Amino acid sequence: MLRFKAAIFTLLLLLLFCLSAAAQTAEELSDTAALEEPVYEIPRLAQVTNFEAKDSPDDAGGEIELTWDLSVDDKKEDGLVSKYVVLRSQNPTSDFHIVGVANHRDSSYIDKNLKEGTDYYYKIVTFPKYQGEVRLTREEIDPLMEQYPELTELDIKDVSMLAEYDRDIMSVFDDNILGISRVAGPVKSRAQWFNSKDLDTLIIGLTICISVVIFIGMARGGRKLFLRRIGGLQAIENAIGRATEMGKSILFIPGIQDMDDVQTVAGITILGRIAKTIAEYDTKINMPVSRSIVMTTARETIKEAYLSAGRPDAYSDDMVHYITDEQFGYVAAVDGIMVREKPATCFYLGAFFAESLIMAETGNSIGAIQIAGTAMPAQLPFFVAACDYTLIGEELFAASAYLSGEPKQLGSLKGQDVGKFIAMVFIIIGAVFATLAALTGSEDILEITNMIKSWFSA
Amino acid sequence: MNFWKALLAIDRRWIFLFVFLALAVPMFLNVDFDLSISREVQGLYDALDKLQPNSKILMSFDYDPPSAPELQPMADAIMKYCLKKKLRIIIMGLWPQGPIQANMALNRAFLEEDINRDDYVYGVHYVNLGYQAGNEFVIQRMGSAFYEMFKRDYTGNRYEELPLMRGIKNFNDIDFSINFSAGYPGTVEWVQIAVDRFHVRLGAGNTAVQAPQVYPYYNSGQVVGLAGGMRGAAELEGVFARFDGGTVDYKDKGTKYMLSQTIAHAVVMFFIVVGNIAYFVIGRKDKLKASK
Amino acid sequence: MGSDLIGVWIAAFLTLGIMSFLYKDNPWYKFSEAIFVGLSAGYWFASLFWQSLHAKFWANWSPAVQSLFQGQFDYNLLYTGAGILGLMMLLRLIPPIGWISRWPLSVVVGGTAGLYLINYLVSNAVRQIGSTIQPVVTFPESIGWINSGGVIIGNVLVFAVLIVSLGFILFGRNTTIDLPTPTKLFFFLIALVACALGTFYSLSMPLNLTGLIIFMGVFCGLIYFFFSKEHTGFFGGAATVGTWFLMVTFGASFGYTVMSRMSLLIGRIDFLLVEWLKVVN
Amino acid sequence: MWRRTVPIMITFIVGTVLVVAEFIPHKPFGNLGEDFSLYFDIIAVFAFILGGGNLCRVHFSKVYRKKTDWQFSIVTLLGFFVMLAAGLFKIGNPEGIQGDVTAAGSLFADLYDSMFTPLQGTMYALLAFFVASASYRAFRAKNIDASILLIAAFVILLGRTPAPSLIADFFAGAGITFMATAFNFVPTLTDWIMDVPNLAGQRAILIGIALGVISMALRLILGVERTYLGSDSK
Repeated sequence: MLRFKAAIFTLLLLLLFCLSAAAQTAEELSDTAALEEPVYEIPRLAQVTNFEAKDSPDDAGGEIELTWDLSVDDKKEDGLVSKYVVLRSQNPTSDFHIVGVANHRDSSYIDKNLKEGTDYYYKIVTFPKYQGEVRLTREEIDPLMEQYPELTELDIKDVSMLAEYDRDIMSVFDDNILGISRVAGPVKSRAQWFNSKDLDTLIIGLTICISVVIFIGMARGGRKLFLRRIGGLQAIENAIGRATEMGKSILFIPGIQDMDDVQTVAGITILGRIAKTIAEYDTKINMPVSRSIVMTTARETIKEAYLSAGRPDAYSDDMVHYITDEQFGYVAAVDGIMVREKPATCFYLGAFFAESLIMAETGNSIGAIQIAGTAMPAQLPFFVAACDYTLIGEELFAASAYLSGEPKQLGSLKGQDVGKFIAMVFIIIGAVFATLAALTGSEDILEITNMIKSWFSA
Repeated sequence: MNFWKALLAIDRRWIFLFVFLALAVPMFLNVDFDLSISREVQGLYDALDKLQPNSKILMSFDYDPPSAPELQPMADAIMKYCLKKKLRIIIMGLWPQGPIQANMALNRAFLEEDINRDDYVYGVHYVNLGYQAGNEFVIQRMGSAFYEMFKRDYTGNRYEELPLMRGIKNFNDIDFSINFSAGYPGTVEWVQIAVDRFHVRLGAGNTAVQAPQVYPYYNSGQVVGLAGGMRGAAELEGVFARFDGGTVDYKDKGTKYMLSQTIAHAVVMFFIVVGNIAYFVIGRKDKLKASK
Repeated sequence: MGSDLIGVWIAAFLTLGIMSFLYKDNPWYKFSEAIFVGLSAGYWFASLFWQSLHAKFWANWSPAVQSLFQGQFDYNLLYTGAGILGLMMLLRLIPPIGWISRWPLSVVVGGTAGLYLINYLVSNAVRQIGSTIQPVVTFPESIGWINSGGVIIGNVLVFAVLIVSLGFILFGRNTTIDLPTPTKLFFFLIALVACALGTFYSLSMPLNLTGLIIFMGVFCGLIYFFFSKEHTGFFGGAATVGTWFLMVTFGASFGYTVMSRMSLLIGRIDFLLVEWLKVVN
Repeated sequence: MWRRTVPIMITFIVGTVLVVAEFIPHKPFGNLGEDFSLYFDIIAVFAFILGGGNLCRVHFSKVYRKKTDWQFSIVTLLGFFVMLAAGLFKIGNPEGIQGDVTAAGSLFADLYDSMFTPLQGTMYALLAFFVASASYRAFRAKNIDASILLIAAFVILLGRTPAPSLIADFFAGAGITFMATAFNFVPTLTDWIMDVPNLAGQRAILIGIALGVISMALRLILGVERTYLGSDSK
């Protein structure tokens, strides 16, 4: 019985093998049949509609913007359209060349690097996806590409599809084989004198700037302006006093960026104020820097401070010395200075990166009073954790105005507050409309919200 | 009481020592723990798993040695997997040191018994195009033609001499791309240009600092998979080992480093807790004293 | 192979030299520091020389000058200005006319001021305000990270923050709101009941209130930065709430970076143990 | 006048032009920002001669006067000149003086790899130690602010490790479901803190910074702030 079953099983297995072998042969046969059919039929796809070409607005010239509505075939899910090919010419009837491609489902293209003032004409070709195999070898394609450099805009697959139709490749574009749009043009590119997209920004910026200027003017005119005290700034004088009592030096670090960072500039202006106090107290200041221009500027600043404190003789260029531009090399040296000279007070005012904590922790270990200030949001937590006082962001920029005590400088801080007030007002109004829109689902309110948002979307 | 006071005023060098030990000792241990695999790492694996052999994969190495502890284990694991799966690999870098890191990953992969260097021909199975300056503009230009940005590869071969590159014009010819990123330029730029404009399928490996910026792109589907920080690296090694283990040893530095990092983390937290206990104990005693 | 080995030993020597600073300052560290400063200064100058002066200045300027001799004007001739400003900077070496170096300096400062004004206006001020314009209450499906359980607990958190903030604004140390205490208490109780109702409501039909917290944080944070009003009364209370938000921000960012900082050291320890000592494989 | 008024006028003109240029796409204003940073880079190279000169002067005088640690100044000078020569003359560059300054195989690249990279990496890595000691000291519940700092930091620290799920498993195993739920919630809480209060704080800081920068820039452009220009006379 068992033997009988085994025999049937074996027979069945053999049958299966035969069947599968037969099937495979049939497949191979059909493959050869496909090879014999030489010409690939390029599907003719619907052309794009509403094709328009116009000068790109708000640009520096040399650009033309093309827009169109998608080809009907591109809206289908079958993915027949692979891309849109852009053709350009300087006359409306002939001489069109490929200048670029846009992806399928894209309905715009910006043509760049054009001559200003020249008339251009454009056509858009709805380009099909090649379903066949790439038959051209690289050796065949390369000379083609050399003959028609514009073909490099297309993929290998595309070129071989075109070659399937005709070895004279560019004729495809004349023979109406593909879905080609009407000619758009003539159109010229021009440069604009005002970027209208920035109008919102301009208005907001002007409002803030004007309020700053007005308050500077008011303060200059003798109007008394109230400003609250900032803890970190009052600590500065005490810190200098402490260094004087202890007979130790003061270390000033203006960050590790160059003068092309406004935080460094802010640090230097604060230096100007505190150097005067230092000169009056007759304390030593040590300022290692990591940028040459900062060195030059800091020297000028300190010299001026000593001069106005009536102690020009006490000034020396050696107070400021260059170390290295390299971030961590500079930190290595500053750490060395700290543990060897043991300054009583350390100032870190400027732009800082990862080195902030290395310096602040070393400074802490030598028991120095540390006052930091930076507008690098990522480094603020470390200064807050390791220093005695930290000027947070905006306070860094306000510090020199505060310390100067000059009315016009203080006036600018008032102007700043107006900016904050405007920001808060718009945040409230915007939030109210946005919330109403979200809760009621009203299209009108949503439109108002989006309008307010668009003012702030530069 | 003296104990708590001493604890508060502990010499910070003790903390340094503990941190060092917490990081160094686990390196001697041969651990093998199974992490839970997050959705985003699974997504990365799934995307790679779906690729057919000989698919073309573009890897951009956008980091330098300081970030290597986090990103190199990811690169190693992915490189091993891709080579084993016989994917065609195209390497490039937007950071100058990137291509060097890529070669390190390649060499590491070739150490595996199952990945024999002789089976892979440079220029056919893998290519290192090298570094190109220009940040996001490089990606932009690659959108029209890779050739424009990489006239020569890392070792000086001309683009058209590389058989693998002959069939590749731009992103349309790439089946998948991965970006290892430590900052700018990195994943954000790849998403904004390669994904949004040229419809590339993108997976990413990021440092822990970078990852939060990329999560929104993962949630919106612009990035199909994401490994973040050392944990991401460990998970990646884990997921490869689970589904594709056996002949290739995926569990490597990511898993090992992960243990170091977790223990060091625990040390930091331990000190914070102890510091606060000490502070409260002493604070209470001081208050008692003051009231007397 | 031999030179590689020397390279690894040098690298290990310098690595340990820097690390020895953690124990205390010592000659080994001083040596490593000295070599680091010297090398890096040289490195930066050489790179700047080739990559800025040669590649950006000379390569553009000298052809422009040549074409000028052939009677053509080249836009790149404007680089002459940069060269002159650079040379002016060097006049500092001649003390009597050293003050001329202030001119390039004013170009630098003026340019920096102009550029930063615009950049910060656009990317920090305008854009951040724009993205804060959000509904303070939404239906939860519009927010990605949060899912039903998270919404409820999130809302409880929101109400807790609201109650604590309000309590502080009314009763806090810095606040001197001129209301009799019973009135304050009355307000507070009403708010408490409202929040309790809100919490209860959010259990049955979740509303996402995270927008409210963001709004409050930005608003109070900005109040904290106001210079022209003393931090007393309502203002003081709001400013204090603002500092709390800043503290959460600082704490969170600090905690967030600890992990990646550890990985930096892992890299160095890995170098010492694996590449140099080869005690770990 | 030449020393004080002209520089203030230059600052005013350059600053104003750069602000206005932002709104004009037309040549030559469109790229003015880029042009400025190019100009700056070139000025910075010239200025380096001052900085490098200062570095040499400081260390030469240290050696000459045999001040403390003068031996290390020799090391600095040696490092500086060797690296400078290697870079400027492209010593050992496989492609000669035409090659890229950082080309592999040159002395410059070798010094960079074997000395510069480990020094830089190690200095950076010291952060791991300092981050630990700083958090030990700073994260103490001294007052409300410090407590908030502590709680936020601690939750994030906890949420970034596999610890919460392990602890939750432990509690679940022990049958204390309440604690298990609480710890399972930590990662969500981590995300919430990062996405909500953290974001709000960041925004307030960023808006504040922007206004600070705008006002500071105006003070500089209008010549209200002129400390950086140094002394009036003499």
